[in-house]
Amino acid sequence: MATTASETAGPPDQATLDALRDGVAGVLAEQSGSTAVHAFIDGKRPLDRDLWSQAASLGWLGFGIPDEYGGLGLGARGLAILHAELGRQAAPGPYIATLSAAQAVADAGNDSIRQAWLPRFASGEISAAVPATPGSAALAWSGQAVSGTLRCLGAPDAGVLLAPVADAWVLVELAGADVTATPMWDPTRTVIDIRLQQAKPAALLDDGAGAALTRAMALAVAADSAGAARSITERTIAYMKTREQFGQPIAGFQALKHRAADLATKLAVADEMVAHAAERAAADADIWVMLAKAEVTEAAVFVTTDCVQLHGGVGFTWDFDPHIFLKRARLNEVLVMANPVLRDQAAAGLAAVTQAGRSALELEP
Amino acid sequence: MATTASETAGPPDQATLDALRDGVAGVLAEQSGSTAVHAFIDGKRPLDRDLWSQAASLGWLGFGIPDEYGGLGLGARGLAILHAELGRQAAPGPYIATLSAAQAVADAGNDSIRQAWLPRFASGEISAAVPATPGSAALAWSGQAVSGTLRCLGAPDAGVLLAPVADAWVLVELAGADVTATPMWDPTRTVIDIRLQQAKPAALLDDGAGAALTRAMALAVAADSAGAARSITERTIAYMKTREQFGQPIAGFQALKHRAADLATKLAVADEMVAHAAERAAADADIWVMLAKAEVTEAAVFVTTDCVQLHGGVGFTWDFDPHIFLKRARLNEVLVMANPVLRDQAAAGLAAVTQAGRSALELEP
Amino acid sequence: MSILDKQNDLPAFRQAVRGWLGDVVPSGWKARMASASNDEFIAFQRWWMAERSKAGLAIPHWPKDYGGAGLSLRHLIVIADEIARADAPQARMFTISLIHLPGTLFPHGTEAQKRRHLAGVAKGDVWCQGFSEPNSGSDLASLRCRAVRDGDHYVINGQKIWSSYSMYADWCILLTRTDPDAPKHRGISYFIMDMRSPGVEVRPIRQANGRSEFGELFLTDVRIPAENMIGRENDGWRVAQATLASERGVIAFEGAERQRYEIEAFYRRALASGAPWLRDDQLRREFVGFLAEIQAGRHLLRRLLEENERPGASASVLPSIVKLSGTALRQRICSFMTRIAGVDGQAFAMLAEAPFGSPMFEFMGAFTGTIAGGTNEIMRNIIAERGLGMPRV
Amino acid sequence: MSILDKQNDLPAFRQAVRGWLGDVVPSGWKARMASASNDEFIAFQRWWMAERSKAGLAIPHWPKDYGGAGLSLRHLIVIADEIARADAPQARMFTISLIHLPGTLFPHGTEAQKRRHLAGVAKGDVWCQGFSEPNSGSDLASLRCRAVRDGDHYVINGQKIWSSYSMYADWCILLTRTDPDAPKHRGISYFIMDMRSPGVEVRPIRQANGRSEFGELFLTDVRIPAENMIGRENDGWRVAQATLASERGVIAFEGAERQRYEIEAFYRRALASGAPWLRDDQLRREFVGFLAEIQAGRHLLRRLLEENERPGASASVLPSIVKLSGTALRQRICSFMTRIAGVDGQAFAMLAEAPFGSPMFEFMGAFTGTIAGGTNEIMRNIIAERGLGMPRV
Repeated sequence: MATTASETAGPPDQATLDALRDGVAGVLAEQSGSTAVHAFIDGKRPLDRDLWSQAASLGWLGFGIPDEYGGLGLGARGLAILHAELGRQAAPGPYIATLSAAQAVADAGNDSIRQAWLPRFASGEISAAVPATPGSAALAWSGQAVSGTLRCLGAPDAGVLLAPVADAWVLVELAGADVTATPMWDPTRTVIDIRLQQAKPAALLDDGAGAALTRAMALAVAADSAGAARSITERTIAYMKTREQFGQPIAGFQALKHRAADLATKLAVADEMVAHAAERAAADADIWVMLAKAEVTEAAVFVTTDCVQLHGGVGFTWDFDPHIFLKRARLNEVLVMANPVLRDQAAAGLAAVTQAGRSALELEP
Repeated sequence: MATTASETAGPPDQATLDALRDGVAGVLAEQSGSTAVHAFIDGKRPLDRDLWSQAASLGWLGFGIPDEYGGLGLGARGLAILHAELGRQAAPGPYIATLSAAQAVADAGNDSIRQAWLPRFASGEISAAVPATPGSAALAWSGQAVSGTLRCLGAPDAGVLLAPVADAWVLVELAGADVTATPMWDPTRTVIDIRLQQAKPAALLDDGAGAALTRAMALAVAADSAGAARSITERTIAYMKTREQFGQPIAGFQALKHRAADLATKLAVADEMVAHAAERAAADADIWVMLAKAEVTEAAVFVTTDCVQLHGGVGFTWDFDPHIFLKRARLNEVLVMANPVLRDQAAAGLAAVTQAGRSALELEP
Repeated sequence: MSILDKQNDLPAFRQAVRGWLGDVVPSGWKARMASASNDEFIAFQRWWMAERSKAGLAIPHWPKDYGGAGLSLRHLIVIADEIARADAPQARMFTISLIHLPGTLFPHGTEAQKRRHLAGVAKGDVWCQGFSEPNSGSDLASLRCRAVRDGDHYVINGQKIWSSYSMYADWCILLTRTDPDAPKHRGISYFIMDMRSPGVEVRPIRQANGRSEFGELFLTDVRIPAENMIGRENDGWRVAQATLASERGVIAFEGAERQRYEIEAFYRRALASGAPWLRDDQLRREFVGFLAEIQAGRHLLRRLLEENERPGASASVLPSIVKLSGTALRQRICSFMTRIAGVDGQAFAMLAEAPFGSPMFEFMGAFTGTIAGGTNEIMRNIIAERGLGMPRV
Repeated sequence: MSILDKQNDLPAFRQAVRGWLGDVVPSGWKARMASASNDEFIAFQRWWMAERSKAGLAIPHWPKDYGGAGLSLRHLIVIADEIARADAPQARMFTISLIHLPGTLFPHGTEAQKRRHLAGVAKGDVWCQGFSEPNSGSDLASLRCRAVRDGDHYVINGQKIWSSYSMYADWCILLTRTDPDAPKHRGISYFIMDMRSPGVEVRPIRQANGRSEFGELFLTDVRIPAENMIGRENDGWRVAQATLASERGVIAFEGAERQRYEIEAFYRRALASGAPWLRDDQLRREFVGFLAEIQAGRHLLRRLLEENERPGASASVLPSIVKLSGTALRQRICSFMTRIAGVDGQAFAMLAEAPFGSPMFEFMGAFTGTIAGGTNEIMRNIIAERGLGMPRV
C-alpha cells in the first residue's frame, strides 16, 4: 500500500498524544457534560454548534490533516484519541463524517484538491456529509454531473458531500441541495438524506478515496464506541456507589461487582483494539481497523446495554444518561458496514497477507 | 411424512412416563453413582457390563421398540427420559448407538427385518454400532458386499453395525470383524473404528433409515446432555454449600449464586427443548430435534465448563466429578452432525414447511 | 349463541373466539396507536375492554360469583393464543384491574370490598399499583410512604414510582408504612386508594423509547377511609405477596404467544422477499436458535400455568425462571432485529405494523421486561436462594 | 562474541537470540515430551535450563550483582518473542526459581539468603511454592500449616496443595502460621524449606487432562533452621505480597506470544489445506475475532510490562485484567478448536506437534489458567474493589 498523506507527518510521540487527550477531555468535560447533553437533546441548547466552533478554534478539526494544509498531522492515533473523547461525552456534531472525509481527501486527493479542501475542513468552515455505509450505493454519474439519493452521516447544514460514483469518488458542494434530516434514535448525531439532480462535482477523486474513507470512519466509530462505553460504565459505577438498597450501596453487591469487573475488562481490551488499529491504520490491508470496528462496536452495545440494566428502573428513563450512550453505541454498530461483512473483509485481507508469505500479526518492528 | 412405527403404539401418558423416570433414576442412582463411575473409569469395575445386563432385564433397551417386537413402545418421549437419566449418572455403555439403531430399524425396516432384529435389541442380546456422524461417509457397496472403514459410536464388542451405503443402509453382523477401539477423552463412551472387507450385510434398509437414525441419535444426545448438565450442576451446588472460604460456604457468595441461577435457567430451557423435540420427533421435518441437539449440547458444554470453574482448584482434578461430565458434554456436542450444519438443516426444514404454507410452531392441536 | 356457551367444546370455543376477533379487531389499529395521543390511547383501551366485556371475555377466569365465567386454564390458553394470533390489542391499561386486584381481594379482601371493587373492573375501572418508591425498588420492604390513622381515615404522605398507567387510573392498590418502628416487613399496611382523592398528583415518567407508560405518584395528605384497608393493619406485606404472586406467568404467556406470531410473520416476509440475512450462515443460525428458545419458553410457560393450579405452587421459583429466560430472550431477539435492520433501523420510529418494523423501539422497550416487575438480578437471587437453597449470608 | 555482548544493538541482539535458538532447540522435542516419562521431563527441563544458562539467558533480567545481566524490558520482550517464535521449550519447572524466589528475596531476603539461594538458581535448583492449602485456596490468609519454634529451628506440621512441580523441587518457599491467635493476616511466617528434609512427602495430583503438574505436600515434624525465615516472624503475609506480585505478566507475556505463533501456524495450515471452516461465515468470523483479541491482549501485556517499571505499579489491577481476559480468551479459542475438530478431536491425545493438534488437551488444560494462580472470580473481586473502588460490605 502506498504511503499516504496522513503518514508523512511522522508519528507523534506518546507524551504529545497524552497531552492532547487531556486537553480535549478537559474542554469536553466542561462543555459537554451530562446536563449540557440533556439540554441539547431536549432542544434547549445548541450544544452542537457551540462545540463545533470551539473544536475549530482549538484545532481539533485538523487533528488528522497534514501541517501544510492547516492541520496538526497527528495521524490515526491522534484521531482515535479525539473520537474516543467525543464518544466519552456523547458530544453532538458531525465529527465522524467531517474528519473522515478530510482523511479521504488527504489520502486520495491530488495536491490541488488537498489545497482547496483541507484548510476548509481544518478551520471548521464547512462540515462534510459521507454515506452512512460507504460501500452500499453509488450516485449516477453522467461524466459531467451526479444524480441520486444517499443516506448520509452528517449535519443538515453540511457544506460538502463525499460520495461514490461508478469507479471514483466526488466532492459535491451542498449549498441549496435537497437535504432531509431523518430523526434518529441517537439524538447526538444526525443522518440526512441527500437528493442530487445533475449536480456538478467540485472535485473528482480516485477509488482510493473510498478505502480511505471507510478506514477513517471505521477507526472513528470504533474509538467513539470505546469512549462512549467507558464513560457510561464509569457513570454507572458512580451511580451504584450512591444508590442504596437493602441497607447498602448496590456497588457492594458481589454479583454486580463481578459484572462491573467484566465490563472494565472488556473496555480495557476494546481500548487496545482501537490503539492497535490506529497504529496499523495504513498497513495490513485494513484488517485491524475493520476488526476493531466490528469488535469494539459490539462490545460497546453489550456494555451500554448492561449499564442500562445496572441502573435498574431509572436506567431506561429519558432523564438519566444510559440511553444516550446505548443509542450512540447502536448507531455506531451499524455505521460504515455491517459487522459480519467487516469480519469477512478482514478475513479476506488476512488470507491475502498470509498467502503472500507475510504475517499480519507483527507488533515489534 | 409417513407415520412411523414408533408412533403407532399411541402416546404414553405423563404419569406413566414420570413413573418410568423415577424407576430408571432410582436404579441408576444406586448403580452408577459417582464412586462407581470413578471406579469404572479407573479400570476397577466393569460398570458398563453390569449396567447393560440390568438395563436389559428392566426393559430399558426396549423403551422405544413397539410392543409386538418385545419393546415397551414408549416412543421418543420415553427414550428422551431414559437418555436424560443415563446422562445424569454419566452411565457408561453403548446406549445411544443401540437404542438409536433400534429406532432406525423400527422406523425404516420391513416387518421381517423388524422381526429379526428388534427383539435382539430389546433383550440386550446384541449392542449396535452406528456412525458417529451418520451423514459424513458411506461404505462401498458392490451390490453383494460392503467394504470400508467407519468411525462409529458403539462398544468394541458391538454385535451389529448399521451403516450407510450409496442410497441405502445396511445391517452388518460384526462377529470376527476388524474393530479398533479409539481411546476418547470421554471415558464413559467408546468410539470404534470398524474396517470391513467384502462383508455381506444381514439386511438392507431404505434411505429412511438414515433420517430415522439421525433423528433418534440427535434426540438421544440432546437428552443425554441435558441430564448430564443438570446432574453436575446439582453436584456443583451441593459442593459449594460445603466448601468454605472467607468464613462462609462459597454458595453464599452472590456472584456465584447469580451464576448458579443462570445455569438453572439454562437447564430449564434445555429440558423444554428436549421435551418439545421429543413430542415433535416424527413431525416438522426434524426441525426441532436438530435444533435441540445443537442448542442443548452447546448449553451443556457451557454449563459443565462453568461447573469445573465453580469447583475451583479441585474442579480440574481427576478425582472429582466435573471433568467426567464436561468430557461427556464435549463428545455429545460433536456427535451426529456439527451443530452449525444441524442449524442449517433445521433452517432448510423451516423454510420448506413455511413455503408450504404451514406453521412449524404450533403447540396446541 | 355466545362464545361462552361453547366452553364445553374446546375447538368450537376456539373458532368462536377467532370469529369474534376477526369481526371486532379493527385493521390498522397498531399504526394508529403508534402515533396516538394519550386521549386516543385511553379511549381505544376502554373501547377494547368494553368489547371484551360484551363478548364475555373481560374477566372470563374469575369465579361466577363475581361476574366471571369460571373458565379453565385450557380456555384461557385458547383465548390468549387467539388474541395473539389475531394480533389484537393488549388490555395493557387493565393489567392491575384484571389480575393483581382480584389476586389480592379474593384471598384477603372483605366481602364488601370484593363486591364493590371487582364489579367495577368489568365496567372498565382502571387500577394502578402503588408499591415501589424512588428509594425502595428491589428492596420493596424498605418503603417509607406513611399512613397515619386519623379517626376513621388514614392520612397518606409519600411518593410512589413505576406505577403503570397511573396517569389514567381510577383506583390504586397502595402499600404504606403504618409502623415505622417495627421491623421493615412488619409495619406495612395495604390500602385501596381513590385516585381522585385530593392530594394525589401523578407525573408521567418519560422512557428512553419515547413512551410514558409509568407514572410517579406524589401523595400529600391523602385521606383514605379505614374501611379501604385490605387485611389487617401492619399485615400489608403478607397481603402484598398475594398481589405479587397473582401474575405468575399470565401476562408473559400472552406475550410469548404474540412473539411467536410476530417472529413467524417476520420470517415469512423475509423468505418471501429473499432477505439477505437468510443467506448468511451466522445470522440464519442465530435466528433458528431463537426459534428453539421461543418454543422452549412457550413450553415452560404452559408448565408454569399448569403448576399454578396445583397446591404449593407459590413456593416454586418457576415464575422467576420464566421471567429471567423470557425477558433475556426478548432482548436478544430485539437486538438481532436491530442489528440486521442496519442504519435504517436506527431511524426513529415507534410501533410499526410490520413485525419488528421498528426493532429499536422494541429493543429499548425490552428493558421494561428485564428491569420492571422485579429486576432480573432479583430473579437470580430468588432462584439461587429459594430454588437452589443457596444460603443468604 | 556472546549474545549478551550484543545488548546495545537490539536488532543484532534479536538475531543472535534467534540464531542460538535455531542451533540449540531440538526438532521434534514437543512430540517427544508428549509421551515422556517424569524422568525424561525432568532431564529435558534441566538440559534446557543449562543451555539457557550457557548462553547467558537463564537469569538475564536479574541484577548483575546476583549473576544476572541486568537486561532491560525491551530485551526481555525480544527474548520471549524469539523463544515463542522458535516454539522453544518453556522453563516450566523453573518458574518459581526464576521469578517468585528473586521477587521475594530481593526486597525481603537477608544478604546471606540472597547469596546462597539465588546462586543456586543459575545452577539449576528447582523451587516450588507452598502457599495454598486444601481449605485455604482463594482465602489464602486462612492457612493453617503450623510452624512452632523449637530452639534454633521451627517445626512444621500441615498440608499444602497446588504446588507446581513440587515433585521435582529442591527447595520450597513456604507460608506457615506461627501465631494462631493473631488476626489471620498477622500470624503468618515465611520460610525457605529444603524439600529433602525428613517429614516432607509429596504426592502428585492427577489433572483432568491426564497430566500431573501439581503436587500436594504433607509436612510432618519438618525442621527448618530459623535462619531460613524470610522477613520477620508473623510478618510473612507482607512478604508473600512480594511473591504474589512478582509475576505481573511475565509468564502471560510469553504465553501470549506463543499463542500468537501457534494460531498463526494453525491458520496457515488451514489456508493451505482449504479447511472447511474457512468457508463457513460463522466460524471464519469467530476466528478473526480471536485474532483481534489476541492482538489486543498482546498490547495489554506490553502495557503491563511497561507499567511494572514505573513506581506505584503494584497498586494497579492491570495484572488481574490481563489474567481475566487472557485466560478466558484462551479458553474460548481452545473451545473453538475443539468444536471444529469434531469427533476426531475427542480422541484422546496429549500435546501434539501440529498447532492445536490436540485441542481437547489444550481446552482441559486451559482451566489451569482460569483457576490456578488466583481464580478468575478472585480477579473480578480485585478489579471491582481495588480498581473500580466498589465497596467491600
